[in-house]
Amino acid sequence: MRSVLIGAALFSLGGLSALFVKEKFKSILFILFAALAQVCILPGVIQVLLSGGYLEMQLSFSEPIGVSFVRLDPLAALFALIISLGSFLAAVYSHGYMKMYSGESAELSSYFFFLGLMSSSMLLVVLVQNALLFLIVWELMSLASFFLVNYEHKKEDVRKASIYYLVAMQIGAAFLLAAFGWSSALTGSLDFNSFQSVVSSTGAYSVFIFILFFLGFGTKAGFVPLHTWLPKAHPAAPTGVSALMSGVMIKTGIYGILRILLLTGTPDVRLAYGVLIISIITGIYGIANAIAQTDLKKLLAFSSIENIGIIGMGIGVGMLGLVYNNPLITSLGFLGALLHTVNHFIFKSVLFYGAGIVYSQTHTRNIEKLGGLNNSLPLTSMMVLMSSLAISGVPILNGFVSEFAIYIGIAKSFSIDSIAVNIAALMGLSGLALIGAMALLCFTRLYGICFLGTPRSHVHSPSEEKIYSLLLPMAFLVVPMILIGIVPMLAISLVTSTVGLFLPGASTIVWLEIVSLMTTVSTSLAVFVLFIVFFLAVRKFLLRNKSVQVFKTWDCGYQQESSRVQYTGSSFAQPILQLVAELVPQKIQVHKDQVLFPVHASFESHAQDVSERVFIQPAVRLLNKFLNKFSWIQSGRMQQYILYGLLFLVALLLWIWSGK
Amino acid sequence: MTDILIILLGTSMLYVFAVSRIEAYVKTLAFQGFLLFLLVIIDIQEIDWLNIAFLSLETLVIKTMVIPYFLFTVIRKNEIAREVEPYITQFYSLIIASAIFIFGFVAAFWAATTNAGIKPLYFGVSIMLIVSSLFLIVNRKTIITHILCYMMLENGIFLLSLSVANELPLLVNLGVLLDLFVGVYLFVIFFNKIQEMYDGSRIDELTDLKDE
Amino acid sequence: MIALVLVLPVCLGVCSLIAKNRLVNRIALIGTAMVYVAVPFAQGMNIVWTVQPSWLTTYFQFDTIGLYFFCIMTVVFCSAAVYSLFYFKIHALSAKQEALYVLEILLFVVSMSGVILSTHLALLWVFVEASTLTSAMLIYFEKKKSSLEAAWKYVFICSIGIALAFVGIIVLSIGSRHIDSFFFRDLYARATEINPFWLKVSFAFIFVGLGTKIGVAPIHAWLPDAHSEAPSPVSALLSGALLNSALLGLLRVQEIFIRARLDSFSNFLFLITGMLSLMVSAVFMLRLKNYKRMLAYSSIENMGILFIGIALGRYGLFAALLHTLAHSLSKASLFLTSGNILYFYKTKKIDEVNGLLKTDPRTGWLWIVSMLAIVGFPPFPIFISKFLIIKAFWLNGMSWLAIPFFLFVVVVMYGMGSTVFKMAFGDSPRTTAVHSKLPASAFVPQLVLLIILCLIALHMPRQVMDVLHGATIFFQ
Amino acid sequence: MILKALLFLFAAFSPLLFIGFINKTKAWWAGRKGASVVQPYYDFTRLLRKGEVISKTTSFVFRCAPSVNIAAAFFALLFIPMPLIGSIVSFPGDVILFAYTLAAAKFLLVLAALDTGSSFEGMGASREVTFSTLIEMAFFIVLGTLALLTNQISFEAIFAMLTVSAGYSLLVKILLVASLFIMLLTEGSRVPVDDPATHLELTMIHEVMILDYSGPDLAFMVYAAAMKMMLIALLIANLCVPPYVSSITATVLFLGVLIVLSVAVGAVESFIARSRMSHVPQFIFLMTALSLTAFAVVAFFLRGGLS
Repeated sequence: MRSVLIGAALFSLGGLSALFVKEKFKSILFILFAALAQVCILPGVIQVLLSGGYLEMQLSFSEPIGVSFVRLDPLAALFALIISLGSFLAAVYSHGYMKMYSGESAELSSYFFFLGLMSSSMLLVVLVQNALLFLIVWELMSLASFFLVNYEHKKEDVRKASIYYLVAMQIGAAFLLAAFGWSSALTGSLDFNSFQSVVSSTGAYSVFIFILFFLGFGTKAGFVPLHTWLPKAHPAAPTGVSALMSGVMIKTGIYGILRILLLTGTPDVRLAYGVLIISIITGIYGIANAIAQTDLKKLLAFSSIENIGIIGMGIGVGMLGLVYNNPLITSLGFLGALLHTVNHFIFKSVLFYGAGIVYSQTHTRNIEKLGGLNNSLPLTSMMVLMSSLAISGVPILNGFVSEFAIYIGIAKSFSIDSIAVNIAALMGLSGLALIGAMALLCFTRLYGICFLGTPRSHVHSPSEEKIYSLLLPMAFLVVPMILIGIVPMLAISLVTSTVGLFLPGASTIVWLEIVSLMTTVSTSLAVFVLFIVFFLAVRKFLLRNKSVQVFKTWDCGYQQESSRVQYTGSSFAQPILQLVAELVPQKIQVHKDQVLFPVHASFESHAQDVSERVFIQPAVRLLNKFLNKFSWIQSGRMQQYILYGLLFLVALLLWIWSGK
Repeated sequence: MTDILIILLGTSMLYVFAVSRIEAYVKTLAFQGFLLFLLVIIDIQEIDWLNIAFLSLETLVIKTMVIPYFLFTVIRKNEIAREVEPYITQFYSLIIASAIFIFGFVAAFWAATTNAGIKPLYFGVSIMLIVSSLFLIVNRKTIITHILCYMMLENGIFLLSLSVANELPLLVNLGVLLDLFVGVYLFVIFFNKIQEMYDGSRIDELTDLKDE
Repeated sequence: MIALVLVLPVCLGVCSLIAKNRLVNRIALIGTAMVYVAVPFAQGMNIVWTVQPSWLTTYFQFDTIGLYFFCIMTVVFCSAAVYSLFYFKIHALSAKQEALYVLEILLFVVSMSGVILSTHLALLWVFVEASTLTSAMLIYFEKKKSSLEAAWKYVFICSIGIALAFVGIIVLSIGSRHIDSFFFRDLYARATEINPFWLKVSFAFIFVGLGTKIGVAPIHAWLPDAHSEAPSPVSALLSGALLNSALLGLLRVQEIFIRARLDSFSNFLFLITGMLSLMVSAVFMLRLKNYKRMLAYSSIENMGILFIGIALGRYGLFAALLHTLAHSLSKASLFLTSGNILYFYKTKKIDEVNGLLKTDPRTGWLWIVSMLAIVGFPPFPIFISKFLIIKAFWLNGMSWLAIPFFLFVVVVMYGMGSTVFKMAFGDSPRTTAVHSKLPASAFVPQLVLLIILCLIALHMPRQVMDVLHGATIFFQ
Repeated sequence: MILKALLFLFAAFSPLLFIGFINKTKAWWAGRKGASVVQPYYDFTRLLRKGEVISKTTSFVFRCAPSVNIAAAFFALLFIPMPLIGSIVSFPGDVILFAYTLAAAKFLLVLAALDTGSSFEGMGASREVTFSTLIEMAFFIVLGTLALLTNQISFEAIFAMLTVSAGYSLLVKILLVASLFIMLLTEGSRVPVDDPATHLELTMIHEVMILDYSGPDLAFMVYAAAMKMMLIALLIANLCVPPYVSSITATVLFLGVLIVLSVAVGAVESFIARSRMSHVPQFIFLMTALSLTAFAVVAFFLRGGLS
């Protein structure tokens, strides 16, 4: 356990030491420290994941925090694995990506300092068992990520986005503060295990406290009503950081929810339905908005919300299993959720790294201006293709495995003979199918528009072969993407002990069934690959001595060659957006000067975040209106100030007089 | 005998409401100081002559002679003559003053009934003095009037302490007097500075520090 | 010991006024700071100063909560003193002005320590009034039109308030005729015998009087003007120490109430004013144009949080005392850093200051970090005290109050955060900022304050913890 | 084992026959003699022998998409139960693998269309993907209904449990057959959704996506499309043919249903005109509605279900 803590400390030490080094060596030094941290953390984590036991240590602090346990149990180990890997890859990626910002060494040192602080605080979040220390480390994580999002603070919208992010995190932390305060007031101690009595179904306020915890962690994870910061913060951050935030940081929210679930044992049935419904809405809302985006990183941020929805669905199914104590559904649900957390980390990071490379080469994130990057960035486009296939759940790659587990979990829950469960299961099934299909649409649009076809605008893109430090992390993550896809047993063996935590009595027969199921799936996938290879060979054989001419695409004989003929991103998404118009309102701005024959005209359409318009803006307007009503207090006239005091005094005396 | 003096004190307060020339305010202030001195001398209870000597010194010398003379010189130097039209017009503020005066007597009768051992008339008139001086501060507009009303508030409080008649230790009385004197001295310094900077001692011009 | 604390600074101040040369001024200022630092340690090792007039020890005494507040004041005073050296340099004050400044600051500190030490209620009143008068000239030190108006309003409103407090003391003596003494230990011992009606009336007057000095909601209006117009070290002292000393006075009076088992009345009062101050600071935090006024409003907000803490019984009191320490130190470092910003940008307008990190990274980062400290981010103790207050909410069963509490705290956090980040970040400092290097005295005090804050948050030294517990148990 | 392989090969080569029957019925209704039923096979073999013309803007995606499509179609065929032999591969959850393999094929088909960089292919791709989103959801509701009815989630097990009985389960079967028939029309891009015989690129959906293909690639694409239609037809046939009937008559009935289906598709194409592009989503919602009613009937009335 001590080595894991040292690993966590190494990250922030690396950040600190980067302050005092010349600009060129800052990133190298940080990568060195990150690598060293990996060496300390990974053995302990892997050992806990495989063996299923837990490592524990005791830290003693001054009075208000008191004694805090630092425990690495399988749940924490799984998230620690993702966090340490993600941080290491972010460090490697930043080395190449930050060359764009070379020149301001002060900015760079603050970047690496806060990156180190964020990584180590994320690691501590999953290890700490004391409520107050957890809140401190949780807030440190939000603070460090705030400064990282605010890195390019020269731009006005980046500053606005980072402030919005900080306030959203504070509101989330407020919920957590309330929840932890309430439960530690009820139990008297700050240790997580002591909250067992309060949060489990026997506790008096267990439902309210769970809702408070869910709201607090949901803000960080990005469940629908609380997600509005995500599409603002991720695009603003430099890509290395937005990959880390999207792949890893929002998972700490999921970790929090799972930790509380671990304490509750069998949750209340209404909570199970609530989590399932919210996750379905989150998924559909996230992917619908992702389709409407034209900014590459905003699109990926919304797709993170969609994947959080899928993870939430897994958790919901697991909770249903717990409620109706059916160990198969529970294990399938949580297996799906945890596996999807790992998978999402893998393919979302690759997608963000790809977007970063595209941005570093073309200096634009608007997909309407990109196109035909396939021939200028061949390696990147291959890896982004793999990850887009994975994220929409195509069978050979890792996205399919976790969605498959959740599907089976939902299908198995049809056997529970209660109408409510059946309806919820059907909503889950059709919701997940809709999300999968829309994900297909979204990522064909992303890959098709950005990488295929002809370039839509003159975009200088020198050959990207020389930026190895950008490609290395991507390659490093594509390998497990395929491996887990073909041989799911690899990832499942890692996750078994964590899922075991959630099963009341760790029943092994359930596990055998899942293992046999997964082996048959992998064999049939192998057959699918065989079929593909067979038909490619047939094609090559058929064309071996035929003439393969290269000519221009069929264009009804229109001679003029132009790239504007191509379908753009927004036109590709237009049919589906018509169907989901209420969910994703489009703000259309048409500018035409009111002249008989207008010379200049412009059309602009932005996708609006409907939950921002429906929940956040009215609330803010109301609050401002209420607060502005009292601005007369500070009017500058001294008599008025003295009058306040006198009136207050008279009111007090009258109250005492009546109270006598 | 003491009741007459206290009633005189009350009426002096009414006089301040009626009149609007500033010299008149200073004269009433000196008059009130003298009345307080008489009250202290007549109303001797304890033997502790040191305290009594100090109190009489304080009221006679400071409140009757030093501060009023000090204020006179300041008013003459800045040639301030009349009070500006207050927020609530003269006529209505006089009605309010009389209402406060009657309230003072009601408080006196009420104090007589409770056996809290306080001299009723002292208590009633001191409340009247305090409340009416506070009302004047809130109502009037020139700064010098504010300083004078503050002094009347202090006289009211002094009268209230007499009504309780349990003696504060000498050190504390010295402290209270010191604070009073330094307070007035500071007010006058600020008054002169405001005169120079704002050329006119209207209080309602002092409103540029605000978050409207 | 107490003579050392009260008399020595006055003599040093007077002789620096007479000497009127820069070296003497500095010796006086730093010397007093040294003495003030030495006193708590001596008190800790209870070295008794032998030759001491007997009446001095009857009226002035160090008790646990007094020692706690004295330490806070000492730390803030030392940092302000060191910063004043930088203040003298940039304003190029003549020796005479310097001497006047030193005298006034020393008198101000003496009056505050008088409030902390005094064991007699009326004597406490005298020193509170003295602190108002001594700090008035300090606010007016920069001889500007706005500082004149601020000083005038400050002096007048506070004197009116303090006069009302004196009325309260007299009314208290009506209620407690038989005790016939205003020493706190007597009042505590025989608190139950005081007539409850007169006790409540007196508490109403004293609460409004001292509340004016603390700057809590309905009676706070002078605070934004006074704290924003005073020179930076003075406003640091005002916010960091003066509000605390008035608060100590109110705590000592409230203790009578707890002993008389009437504290439900006083707690309700504290709760209302606390919530009102939070609301007022939230109202104005969003519409501010001047960053020093922003700091003043944050003082009102933190005093509000303190009052809510006090209203929540024993557990809340512990949180409130921790919050006092945290607020004083971080507010002092904020005001001192605002002095630097004033030196660079020559303006108090928020819109005219941006790219502070570009102008001087040290000031920029100090400005950001101390804002994080005051708003309550983790490595700093206000986060812990906020958590304890939330816990106290539930312990007292007033959980619904947490909602408005959180709402206003988040609004204030948003207001301050966006202002500070707007000033710190951004690219081109449009004003012709002076690019000279800052001397050590411009940022070392703030650094020391922030380090102490981190130390207190993460690993509270045992002695401070004992003092804190002693302070809460003191009231037992 | 050889019988299984033989029957699988027969099923693998039958889709073009299915297309042939459809064209024959269309011609017969129109009063023409029409091409012979085996004509699609001749076209297929002709295309295999031809060379290829590939657009210069395309990348490797364009080249490997057809092979993946046809591979996916054949792979999906493994899971569908046949009368005599049941399905080649069956395990709980193969239903989902079936759906997601077809989705993978569609993914690459759409990418290939966008790869050519022509506006027609982009338009076809966007329409195809939008309609498939709606179909996917409806198809999973059908699967949900079947899973609720039989508590099984593999095709072979589901259809083995589906015994013919009057009353509600018959109603459920009819509703499911109707919704799958709508899915057949949409996936196979038949008349109400898309007209295979149109020449105006702007109105095509499926045909325009394979506009740029030629030679063996075009053959693979046509074959994959036909196979996809055949898969859904086989599902409908499985639904109609009661499993307990002895195997010989089962195969005859099975083939009869297939032929009836092709005639029905041909009839629909001859009688109904093509619906407007904006009305197609309403048509597909009809499928969702039907499957939802089926689910409601099962959930509320057949709670005991057949299991």
